Amino acid sequence: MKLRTLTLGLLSASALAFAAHAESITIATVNNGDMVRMQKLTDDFTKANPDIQLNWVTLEENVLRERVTTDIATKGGQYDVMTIGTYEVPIWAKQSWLLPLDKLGDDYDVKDIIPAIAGGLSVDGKLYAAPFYGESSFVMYRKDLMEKAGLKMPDAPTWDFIKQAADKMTDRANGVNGVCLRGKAGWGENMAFLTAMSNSFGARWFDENWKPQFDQPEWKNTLQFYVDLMKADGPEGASSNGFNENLALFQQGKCGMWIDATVAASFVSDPKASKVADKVGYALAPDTGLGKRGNWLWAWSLAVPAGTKKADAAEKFVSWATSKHYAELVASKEGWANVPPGTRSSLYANPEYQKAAPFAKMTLDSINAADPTHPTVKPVPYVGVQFVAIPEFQGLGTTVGQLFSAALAGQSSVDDALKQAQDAATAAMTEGGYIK
Amino acid sequence: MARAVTTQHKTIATAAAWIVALLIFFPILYTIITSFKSEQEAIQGFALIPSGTTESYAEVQAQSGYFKFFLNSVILSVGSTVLALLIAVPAAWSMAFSPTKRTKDILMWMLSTKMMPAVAVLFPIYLIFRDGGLLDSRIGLTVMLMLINLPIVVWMLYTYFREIPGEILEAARMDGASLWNEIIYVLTPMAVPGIASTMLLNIILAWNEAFWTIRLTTTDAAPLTAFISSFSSPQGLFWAKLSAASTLAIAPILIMGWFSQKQLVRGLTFGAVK
Amino acid sequence: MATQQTRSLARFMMAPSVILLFIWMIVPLAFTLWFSFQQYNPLNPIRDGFVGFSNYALFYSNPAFLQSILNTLAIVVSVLVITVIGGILLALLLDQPIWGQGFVRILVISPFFVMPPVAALVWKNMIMHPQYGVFADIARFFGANPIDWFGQHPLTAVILIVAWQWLPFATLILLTSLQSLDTEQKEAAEMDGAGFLSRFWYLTLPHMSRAITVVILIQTIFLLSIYAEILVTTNGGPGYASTNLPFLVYQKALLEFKIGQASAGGVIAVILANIVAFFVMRAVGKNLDK
Amino acid sequence: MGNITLKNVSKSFGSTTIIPNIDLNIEDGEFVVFVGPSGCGKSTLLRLIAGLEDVSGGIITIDGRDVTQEAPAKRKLAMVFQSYALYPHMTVAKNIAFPLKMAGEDQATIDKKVKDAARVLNLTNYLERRPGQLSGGQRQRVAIGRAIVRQPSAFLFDEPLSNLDAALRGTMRLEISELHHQLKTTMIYVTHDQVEAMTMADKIVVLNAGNIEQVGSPMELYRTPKNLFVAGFIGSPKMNLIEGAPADKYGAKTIGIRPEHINISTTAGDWKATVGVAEHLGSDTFLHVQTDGIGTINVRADGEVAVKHGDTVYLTPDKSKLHRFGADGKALAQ
Repeated sequence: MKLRTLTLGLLSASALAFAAHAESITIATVNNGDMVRMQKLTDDFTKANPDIQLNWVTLEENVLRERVTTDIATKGGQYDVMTIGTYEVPIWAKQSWLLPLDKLGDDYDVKDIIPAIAGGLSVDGKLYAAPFYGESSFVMYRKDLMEKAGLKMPDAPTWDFIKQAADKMTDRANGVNGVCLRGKAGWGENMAFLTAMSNSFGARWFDENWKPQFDQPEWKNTLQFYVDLMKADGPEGASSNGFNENLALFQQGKCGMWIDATVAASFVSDPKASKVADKVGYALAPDTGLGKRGNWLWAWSLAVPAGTKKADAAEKFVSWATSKHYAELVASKEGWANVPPGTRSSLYANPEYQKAAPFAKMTLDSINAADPTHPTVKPVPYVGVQFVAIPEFQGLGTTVGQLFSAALAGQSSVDDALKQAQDAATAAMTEGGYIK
Repeated sequence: MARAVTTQHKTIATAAAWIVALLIFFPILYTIITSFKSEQEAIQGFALIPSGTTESYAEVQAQSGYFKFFLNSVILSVGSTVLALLIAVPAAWSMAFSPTKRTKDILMWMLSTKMMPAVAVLFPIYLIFRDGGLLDSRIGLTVMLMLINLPIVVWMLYTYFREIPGEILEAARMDGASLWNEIIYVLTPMAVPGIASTMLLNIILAWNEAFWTIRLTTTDAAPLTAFISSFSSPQGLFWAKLSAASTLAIAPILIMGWFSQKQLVRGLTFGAVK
Repeated sequence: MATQQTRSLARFMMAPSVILLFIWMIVPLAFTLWFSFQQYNPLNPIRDGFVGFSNYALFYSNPAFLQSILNTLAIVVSVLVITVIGGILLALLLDQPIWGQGFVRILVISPFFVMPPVAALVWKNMIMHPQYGVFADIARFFGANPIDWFGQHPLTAVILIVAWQWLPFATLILLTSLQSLDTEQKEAAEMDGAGFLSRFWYLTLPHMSRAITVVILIQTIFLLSIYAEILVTTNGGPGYASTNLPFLVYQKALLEFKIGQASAGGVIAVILANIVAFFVMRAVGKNLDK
Repeated sequence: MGNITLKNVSKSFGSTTIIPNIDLNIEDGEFVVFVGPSGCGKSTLLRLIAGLEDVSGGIITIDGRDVTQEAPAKRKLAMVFQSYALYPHMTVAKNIAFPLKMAGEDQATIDKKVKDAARVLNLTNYLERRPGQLSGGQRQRVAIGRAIVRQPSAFLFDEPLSNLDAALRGTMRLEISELHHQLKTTMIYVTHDQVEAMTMADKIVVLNAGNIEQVGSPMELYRTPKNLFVAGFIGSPKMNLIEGAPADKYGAKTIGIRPEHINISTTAGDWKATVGVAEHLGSDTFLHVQTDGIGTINVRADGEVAVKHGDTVYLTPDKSKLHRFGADGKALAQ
């Protein structure tokens, strides 16, 4: 009996393989809501391109990054389309690991892509990845709690105001934490937030000679402020909270404020998932008056690896998934609020979108407020707002993230964490040949 | 039991055993319960009675078709186990019935090959798989899982075979059986309980192998470990969906384990234990 | 004892296993050794070449190195202690006459079937989560503050999860061993006036010693390479609080793509594993010969 | 046909020599018993003939064919093991049929032969049972059945009765003897029990420490043991072996006299003695008597003899049945 089932299974599996006489491309993507939605809408693409079949590999962010990086670095050739971020694109493009996207089609309208995003995805003026959705970060807050605290959120708050508001909103007896921030270690988790935050405190990762700057007072101010704020007004177990955990907390009404990705806005304002959908307000990420705000810039983008044998089909797909047509498709099926945000200026000019997405303007302003080429108050030798676009950053960022996460958890002091971060960064830069 | 047991004693023992067993089982039970909750319910706090909605399952199925992953899990775990048995039975036969001074050392060496951390050899293996065109192929992964579990299979079979009196094999030899016939008609049927439990244990181990199966597959050969990896931290509230995906990932092996529990337990004694 | 013919046949039949495992061991090991002396970072392919022992030096000077070794040992030893002692107690309990023994056994064995990432996900999100976890619910019910397991006691949390996964294995092996203890022996000891504790100590425990060594041997092999549970739950943190050697190698290999250093770490891990194996196998080998 | 010869056969494991150098000829149709104390190498010798062990040197021939290098299966021998070695997962019928199946016989032939064997061995009603459901004697018969269906050129028995109780052993002994008469096939039988050897054998091979001490018919061995070892081993109760003054009288280092060859008298005789334990069996009485200057002597007396513990008796050996042994342990001429 078992054998028969198995044989049947094998047969049907091989039948599947035979059915794939058409060209099939493999797309690696992250398991975020927007990408999952894209998967559901692929009929639209396959109908228009019956000779192309799509294979999806959906993985969580860390595993995905690990898989595609291994694959592209060893030229494994497993994927025809990869979902990567603004961090990878410039590095990989420089290695000639990506194909420039120059056949996106006549009606694609490359100029429509928001300049800050396009800039982050281009090297030497050539676009190497098409943005699927883009994001910055901003403050999401509970209007009702803010009112109860007797405060009014300005459009562009300072960190001091955030602290003051958080103190007043915190009501742990009722499960309300003044502020929820990322604490989970990882260069894309707490370090994305902390690096962006440090920019507004005037800190930087490296000086012009690639010397790490964690021994400078700006970093001390940043980290101390963060740890104190979270200790006083943050949720339980904050050192394991990443984007997802904080989103859940905020949706449950357990956060007064949450500073995180602008894409979160569509989740917190979705009445199906959020208890506080009608009470959310938005503001730009805070600053300290030094000229930089603590917001980042990120775009999940689709790129075609140089090793693919199906470049044309792959690029066709990339073009479809990041087109205006796709935005309209999502709008018609799921409503304008669910259109992947942050990539095209035209979307923000669309009155229907503005109506459906009250956070539209603030999102666009936040994106425009980030400048990957001049991210910090003082000059730096690198690009990237919440990251440093060098290959070593993934490892270093995560190591530093671990240290800062330990400081947040109270396992080590702020000074120790910074000292160890300085050592780790110096070691990494020396090893990488940046410091001679 | 030679003596009558007092009902009181039995009642107390029963109660204690059930409480402990339920505590141990609780995380699994709660996962199954949660999978039948809506996301809102799932996050509401402790509740043992779900509303019974299957929306999470529908969503999981819609996002990543379950069957293909399931099928790959079955093929990989069963395939690698059968392959391992084919190679291990002769080896275990040799060790058990024609042992030398070095047999023990060879066994221990075999087991020690399992101590190499997989991550340390990922790159070499990845490069070999790439050059051999084995990435995302069921065959490559089957061989891989076979190699990973081979030491355990050899060892378990060895301990079972050692329990079988050598005279019976000699009798078969006297009866004119070739080596092949000896293994097929005499040794294997006599070792059925041991082979069955070896098989079960290794199917479980292969089913649950989550390093190589994720890293060496993309779509065609991806088993349930890859399936669960696409649900492990998505955006938003995800407890119910995660529970549904988890339940789907472990259910087949759990059910198989329950049904074959007796065989498995009998086999887990490794012969040597008695 | 056998004829020359069967002996040579035996060599021949062992060959596939031995050769396959030898290749499976030596090829990756050779690669790893070679890489460990190379500067190889696929993300930065320009800087390649022989670098002597500097990968080892770098791996060694990593502030997480020493702690990762201690954590590795802590995980192995703690889980072994929990599962062996817990397994003995559970086995003693399940050996009693009880109603529904079969079903109880099914419940107890179940965690063993759960794949490590799922086990870790379930424990992380639904049991130990400081906001939504069942532990937190219980703590709040008693008016206590929920424990932030992964922030405050990361290594303990990992150990608990891993122990939960392996307890069924230990329990079942020990239970079977317990059930094979001769009833007459027990009764004789009872007649001799031995109480429960002394019967356990002088009769049951020695009888189970072989089963215990089997549990230790098998579990050590798997516990030395624990990694998925850490990746899913704590990511090795906070700090390096729950980083073990395989996880540190993982970080080097798949996060930083410093293949040279990761290989050096792998070689160190192999050496460590062999040291542990040496002691375990010595003990086990002796016990298995009995 | 089943003529088996061993020429210069030796066997050693590593540096331990089990069997030094043995020459032996076994005629077709003979019932040969290898007897000797445990560890004397008799089982090893049997396994060498079977082909389950390699010889270290020498040649084994069966019907003139050199089989020294042949696999067991090719030697056309059948073996019955001490533990019976039945296949526990097969029914009795399948067990018996196994060698035929291995020989590639067709099913009809197999069925017929199995039935015949079962009838001969009284197993017809048990054909569908598993070995585990049978008594010791039945298992033994199945093992024999498995051996006879192949019509081998010789049967090898490795202590086949040692796991049975005394009564059953007696019955099985008869059955095997009966079988030998029916089949007239060569049988080689290993045992440590000299009673089995005496009752069953055409020819007994007495082994000691790997050496053949003596080969001969039971009565030959009984009457004319070649040396002290055979003298002491064959016969029950054991022969009395006496050294010292009484032996000197006969010009020997040691003299041997069987218990049944001693006259007992309450009045006069060669040796004065005191009765120790007297075992009254009805048909016979076994007396253990303390003899002055000689030690304990076993005497087999009439069943009705009226002596009791502590009585003084006089013993006289039957001179014609007296065995004399030299300093080297070898028998001296009568």
